[in-house]
Amino acid sequence: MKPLLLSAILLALSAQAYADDVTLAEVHLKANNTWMLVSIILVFIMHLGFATLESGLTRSKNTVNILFKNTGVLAIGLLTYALCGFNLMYPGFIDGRDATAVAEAGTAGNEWFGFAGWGIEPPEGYDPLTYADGNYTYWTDFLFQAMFAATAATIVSGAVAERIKLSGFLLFSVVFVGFVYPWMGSWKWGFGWLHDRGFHDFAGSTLVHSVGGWGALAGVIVLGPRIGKYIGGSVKPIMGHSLPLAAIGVFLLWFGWYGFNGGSVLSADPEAVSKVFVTTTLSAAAGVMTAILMSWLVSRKPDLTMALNGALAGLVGVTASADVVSVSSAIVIGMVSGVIVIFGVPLFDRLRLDDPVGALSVHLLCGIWGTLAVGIFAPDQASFAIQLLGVVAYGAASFTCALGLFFLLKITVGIRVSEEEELIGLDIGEHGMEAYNGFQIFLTQ
Amino acid sequence: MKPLLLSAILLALSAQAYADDVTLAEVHLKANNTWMLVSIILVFIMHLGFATLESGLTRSKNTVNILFKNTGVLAIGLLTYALCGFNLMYPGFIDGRDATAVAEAGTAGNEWFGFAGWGIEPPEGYDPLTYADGNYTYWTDFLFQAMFAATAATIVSGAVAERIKLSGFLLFSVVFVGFVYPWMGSWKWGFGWLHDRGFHDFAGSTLVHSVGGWGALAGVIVLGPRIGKYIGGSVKPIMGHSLPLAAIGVFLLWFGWYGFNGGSVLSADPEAVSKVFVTTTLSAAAGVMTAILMSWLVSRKPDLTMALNGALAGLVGVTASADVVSVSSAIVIGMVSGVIVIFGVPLFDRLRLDDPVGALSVHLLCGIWGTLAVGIFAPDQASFAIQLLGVVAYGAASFTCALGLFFLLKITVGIRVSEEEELIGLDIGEHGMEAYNGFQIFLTQ
Amino acid sequence: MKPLLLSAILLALSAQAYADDVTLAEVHLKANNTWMLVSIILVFIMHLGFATLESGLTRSKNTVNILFKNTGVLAIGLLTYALCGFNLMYPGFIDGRDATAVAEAGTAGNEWFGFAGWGIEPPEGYDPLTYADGNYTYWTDFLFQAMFAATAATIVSGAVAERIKLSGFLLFSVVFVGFVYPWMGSWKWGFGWLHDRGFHDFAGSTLVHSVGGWGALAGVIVLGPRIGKYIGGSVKPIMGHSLPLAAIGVFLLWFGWYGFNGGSVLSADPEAVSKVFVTTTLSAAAGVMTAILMSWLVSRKPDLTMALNGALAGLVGVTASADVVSVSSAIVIGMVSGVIVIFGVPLFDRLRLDDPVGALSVHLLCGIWGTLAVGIFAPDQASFAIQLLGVVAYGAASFTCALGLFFLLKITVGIRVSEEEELIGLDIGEHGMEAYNGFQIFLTQ
Amino acid sequence: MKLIIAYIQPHRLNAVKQALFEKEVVKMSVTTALGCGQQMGYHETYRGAGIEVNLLKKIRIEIAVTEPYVQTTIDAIISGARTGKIGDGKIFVTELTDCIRIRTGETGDDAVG
Amino acid sequence: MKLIIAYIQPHRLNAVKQALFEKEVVKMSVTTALGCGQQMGYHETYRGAGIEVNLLKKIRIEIAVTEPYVQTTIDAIISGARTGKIGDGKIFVTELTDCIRIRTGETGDDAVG
Amino acid sequence: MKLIIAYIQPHRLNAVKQALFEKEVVKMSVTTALGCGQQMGYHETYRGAGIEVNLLKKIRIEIAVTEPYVQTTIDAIISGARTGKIGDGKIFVTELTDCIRIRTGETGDDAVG
Ligand SMILES: Nc1ncnc2c1ncn2[C@@H]1O[C@H](COP(=O)(O)OP(=O)(O)O)[C@@H](O)[C@H]1O
Ligand SMILES: Nc1ncnc2c1ncn2[C@@H]1O[C@H](COP(=O)(O)OP(=O)(O)O)[C@@H](O)[C@H]1O
Ligand SMILES: Nc1ncnc2c1ncn2[C@@H]1O[C@H](COP(=O)(O)OP(=O)(O)O)[C@@H](O)[C@H]1O
Repeated sequence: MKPLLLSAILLALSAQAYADDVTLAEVHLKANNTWMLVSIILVFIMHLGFATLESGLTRSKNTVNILFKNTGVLAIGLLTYALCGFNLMYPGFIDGRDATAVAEAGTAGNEWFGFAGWGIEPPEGYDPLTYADGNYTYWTDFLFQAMFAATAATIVSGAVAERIKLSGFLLFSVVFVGFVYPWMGSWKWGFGWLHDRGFHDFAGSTLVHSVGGWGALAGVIVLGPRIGKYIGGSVKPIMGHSLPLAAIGVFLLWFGWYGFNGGSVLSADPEAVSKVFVTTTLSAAAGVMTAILMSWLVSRKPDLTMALNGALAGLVGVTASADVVSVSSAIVIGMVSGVIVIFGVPLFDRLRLDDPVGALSVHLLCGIWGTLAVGIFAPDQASFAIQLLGVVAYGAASFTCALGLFFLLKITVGIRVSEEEELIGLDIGEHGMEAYNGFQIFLTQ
Repeated sequence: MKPLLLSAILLALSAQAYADDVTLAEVHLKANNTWMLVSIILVFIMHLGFATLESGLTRSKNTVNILFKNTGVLAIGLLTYALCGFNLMYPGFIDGRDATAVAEAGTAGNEWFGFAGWGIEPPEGYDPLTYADGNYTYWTDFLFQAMFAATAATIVSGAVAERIKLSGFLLFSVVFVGFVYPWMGSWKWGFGWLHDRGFHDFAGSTLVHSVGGWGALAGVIVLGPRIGKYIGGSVKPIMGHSLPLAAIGVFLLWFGWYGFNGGSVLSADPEAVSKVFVTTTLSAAAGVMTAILMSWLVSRKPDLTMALNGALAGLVGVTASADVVSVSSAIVIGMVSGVIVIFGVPLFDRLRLDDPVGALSVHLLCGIWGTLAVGIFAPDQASFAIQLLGVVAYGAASFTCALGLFFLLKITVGIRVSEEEELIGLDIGEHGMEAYNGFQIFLTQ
Repeated sequence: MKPLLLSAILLALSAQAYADDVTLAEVHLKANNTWMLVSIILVFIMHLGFATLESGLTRSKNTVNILFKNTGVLAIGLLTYALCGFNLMYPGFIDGRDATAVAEAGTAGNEWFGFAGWGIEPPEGYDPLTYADGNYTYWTDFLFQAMFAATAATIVSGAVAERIKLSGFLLFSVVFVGFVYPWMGSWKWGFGWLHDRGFHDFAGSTLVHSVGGWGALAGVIVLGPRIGKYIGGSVKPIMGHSLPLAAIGVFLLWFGWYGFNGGSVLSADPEAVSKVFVTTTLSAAAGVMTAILMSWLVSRKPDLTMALNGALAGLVGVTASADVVSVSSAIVIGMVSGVIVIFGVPLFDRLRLDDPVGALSVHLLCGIWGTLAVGIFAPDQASFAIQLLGVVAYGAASFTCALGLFFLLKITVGIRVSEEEELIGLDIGEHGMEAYNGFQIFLTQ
Repeated sequence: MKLIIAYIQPHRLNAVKQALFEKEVVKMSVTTALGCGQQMGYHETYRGAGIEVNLLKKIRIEIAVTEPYVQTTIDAIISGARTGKIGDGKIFVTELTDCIRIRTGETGDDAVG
Repeated sequence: MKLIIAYIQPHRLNAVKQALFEKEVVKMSVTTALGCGQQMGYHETYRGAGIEVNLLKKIRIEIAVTEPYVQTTIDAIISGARTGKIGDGKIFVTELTDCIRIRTGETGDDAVG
Repeated sequence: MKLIIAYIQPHRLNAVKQALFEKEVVKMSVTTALGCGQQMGYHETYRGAGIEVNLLKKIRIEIAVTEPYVQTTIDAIISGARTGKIGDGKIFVTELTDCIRIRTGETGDDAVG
């Protein structure tokens, strides 16, 4: 045993050389946290993706307004989340599914609401190394979640575009992002009652996308369609003013989604994150393919905006299950999502629900589909029943809150611009500014 | 020796605290894999770079078509690579240059073709920690290579733009990305015969860029020039419709190239990756400078599109050697690349080879130059002769396959749109959609 | 104690399994260096941000010129920094604040100027593991700093846009980025005299942004305003031609800022970097909010360009202190920055200083504010007095150098284009090329 | 023959086209224009500085018609464009000496339709 | 003097310019226009909904000429623009009462050229 | 009534508007145009190939005026547009048979103003 002992000692010596300046645990935290930081940046740029996609799919006379809304919502989302959102979403519920924890807490854990106080501040005796088992720091934790928060309101922004009053929308966003989204988020990600019941939503098909989608639906209903969209029995397409902008938006969203889904692993676990990358990517690709093929069949000519929406559909669809489904399941989920978006858009039009960017089909419908898909393709993770419960619960809550909010705003500050303003465009109406100065543009729509 | 023993024990104790939850090997894999994941994301966004560059350098009446092609090709590339590409490119050839491996295999290793089966699935007894000596997981491996695959077809897309039939191009892409590219890739990166002979192509000056460039050349020859490009003896420039889009494209490509080259180190090796960053960056910068100076001299006024192409030229040029050349060599390689692109573009025009975006000069010529440059600036790595062999082999194979494919498509589905459609634009012709609704645009070209 | 000893040995064994292929120190370097590489990429893309922001806020007839300048400056900056900049900025001054070092050097360390030689090459006996205490490699070090360098000149580019001669500007950039910026940088980051005196500028509110801002001021003064900007007593706004481009620019800049500030931690230290992320983000958000509210109050309609500038203002403002201030202080810094930009823009107009993109308000004013803010919100880090000294020193030096340079160029190559060229636009004048071919655009301004 | 030039509010174009089609006036040419008239402009602010914009976006329609169609055409345009609000626009009628159809070389009234 | 207005297919502009130059008609003004005529439009689909587009992209040329040049100009335009396909366009001829060259103040025929 | 059509250099538009307003001519319609005339074009190069551009950016102003205003309007345009350099542009005067204000249906001189 001498050699062994010796080697042990030699190793000890060599290791010691670094033992004093860095430990394995520290390096581990660094490796994990760096990935989470990258994820934060990726989710951030999704907001540019939304801004460009939404402005690209709407008319040039409303572009300034859309860019403004997206910039404002981002700022509002980040600040309100720091003020109260984070502590509403993570009020410190006990993980009700952790037997021992429950035992200690002496509760079955069915939390519905909680608030850990205003502002952000690391917990008592905060140690980065242990805060999240060495996966990320408190600050990373906050910021990653904060970047998510603004997304929900941005989804609404696209659907209500080209007719909503700026002030009304911004007030809506404050409440929706500052309170509604985090409160409902706590049910699952905050270890609330849906978490206890085993509801599975990996990165937010429901918690983020459907919630935003329901809000969008409420807005669309309260606002009514844009002037000239539905004339008599027929649907008059109102074309987006810049498909390059729209394409930039979708690619940036896809780009950011690697942080949205990849970061939701909440560590740099190589196998887990890379697997999520593959399922996410192939689902998006499958969404594109079916959207292309369907639109080719349905309208004889392949529609770029549908191909782009197909990518988003696939991404939203796989978001709930990216961590638990097989590659082939991910592809199927994406294919179905692509089909949903192709039929969803005209469906909403038939219902006279005017959604300029297709947010309802992409975020609401595919968000629901993706959540249920967990119950179908990974029943061991969560039953279809519980997934359905989650969908319904979030739908009811989000839709009701948003509807109430929009009505309240309607009878107070007002939420729709005047007909005259809508015709001349919100850019001049709300901002006294044009997006493309000097360009000669037909404003006949 | 007591103190030593003691320290050994103390260290053991402290280390043990983490020994149970994470090992050095795991952290090592995390650190490596995280970088590879970032590289995947960076290569992904290059597809947006191609989409914007190509649409910016072409006319507004074909913008929807180009964006559509780039979206479609990406989806096709990813799915076909999952279906068969990956296993065609990495069929499990034995590393013929590894003496022992060869001995065991009892073969000199001169593999030409292999296929490891349909679909993707980790190998038997797969362990992420050992799959690639703790550098990346199976999923990371697949996805990084998959992102590369689509690139080859995208290079073609730019050169054949504004006149190729959508259906024909998409069919071409399926075969080119799904079979041709991975099959030829196996010769080198799959440990095939060119690898055995010591051919050096770090990140794909030849395997990706020249291969794509040869495909583009074949397409350009079969299609013929755009209407109005060559009238009588003279060249009529057909101007791109949006140089901001083109600039966005080039910057995004440069941005993504850090993943393209940096990721090709296939680990986060600090010294290797950072050195690759420096050679890549300075070669690109040098390409810009010479392109600027040359175009200033040649046409009295500095040409933005040439400056932008110069950056790409430098990037393509250094891609084969970024890991083995010195900083100064990298700068020289970039400078030469910049000159090549300046003279390449008019050269192809003189040959009546109509390439709207300059893909032939950037990807084909600079790809060849970059590959040969290895033999010049790093002869210890690979002889000029073997590099030349590689260039010729890939050129012959890629050009022949592409030419055959295009001819086949020409006599079947057809590959060129009607003159009428070309005049009104492929956006309306192929997609019944315009890229810039409402904008008043001269379509005199 | 036997079990302990045993465990020590067992651990030794297990650890040894990896001891031969990777050490903790190596993994540590990887984790750190990977983050620094990501930061490099992020700072790189800021140059696209500048390019799009500047072209978006100016007229379409000068777009090609602006994109060209930004591309050229980047290439020039990178190459000159490799040639001499890096060794001018880090001439190897002794850390005068490190007692022992001073003792050894026997100097109080008040270095003003130094040069470590031409070109880049790792130091004698270079070992990546020890080069920067295992935080990054020599190559990472160089490239991260090189990406910063070009920024300073790019800031100037925006302020002098739409009237400066291309040749004159490029020559200015060579000197400013190649010598002025790195020389002044050495005072602080190169361990020069300001470092010795305890001046604090985390990521360059002063070293990068103010320095660029002062250069811009000098340029604006020497050039004079654009034709038609100031007529009689009144200010005639000259509107930007594409606010979507401008928005893309600001979001990309914000995106890149995570590398600009996050990377300035010079390691992947989880707590430090994530804290910097939070302060940076919330300051930007606060800047947006105050800019929105102020412009709403001041001009009755909320101004998108101001909201966007507000984000940049907040980012510049917090750059000097992101590592040392509390979350609430960061928010306050951002709010003040937002107000500064709102009043700064019209202020400079009243002074007849024509700055098309607002670089003076954003980079100069907020850069100064941010530097002083360190003395206010983190007096323990640096006294207000020393911060003021830094601001004054850099202001005096940068402004004088830039002013001298511009005058020299004015009397030699000339720096302003002819009135005729300014009217028809620099795109045709300097480049014989248009940015938006075919688009019908009013050139009445 | 007359050449009728009408300036209308952009968003009335569809209504005007509709009205014209009903009267079997199916040929016309349309361009964008900036118009300055009784209709007051609006106030724009850009980066702190304000500016009065009095050139408003309008649509210019040009229609060549044979004498019998002149009044019908004018009435159709009015019925489609009138909102009663300032800014509705104007119709200008000028003499058309001749009209040639490029494809066939036909001239005069035959070429108009 | 006459003011000749021609609507042609966008891609014929260069040919028309060529033809005019050969006849020494070197002065003209060009704008884009949307035209509705015999030429049928095309069908666009956007996000599932279809729409008939009957306003097609055209080029509008305006040329002021002195009497002796009228026919030459018309012929030149026709020779450059005719493809024989529907959509070739129209030429409208109107009286030009006067013409002034801003730079010199010249009027009438002298100003036209 | 006359319909006055003027082609001017883009950057002179504000000056021309100013001059017209002073003469109480406050109604006009403006479009962009490409003009080919005595003014030589410029040389563009794109990716190594050169091209002569002889269609220059111009502004087209259309003003309907009553007889008494014709000369005033022409003078105002000239005073605002003249720089003495080639390319200043042209003014074309054509007969205006009738003018109708869509909003009120007024016709003739009353409708012009
Ligand atoms: N005398 C004119 N000459 C040229 N265009 C005119 C003239 N008068 C009116 N217009 C055009 O008609 C548009 C509407 O005219 P305006 O006076 O604003 O409306 P209304 O005639 O209903 O009061 C103007 O914007 C302008 O484009
Ligand atoms: N009566 C008209 N008034 C105004 N523009 C017309 C008229 N007739 C034709 N045009 C213009 O000429 C273009 C070509 O006319 P069209 O009837 O389509 O071709 P063709 O005359 O060869 O059948 C139309 O798109 C329109 O712009
Ligand atoms: N005969 C014409 N027909 C139509 N437009 C004309 C004619 N002559 C001049 N123009 C317009 O006037 C503009 C200025 O004319 P040009 O000859 O260049 O200037 P100048 O008359 O001062 O020499 C031209 O660009 C063109 O748009």
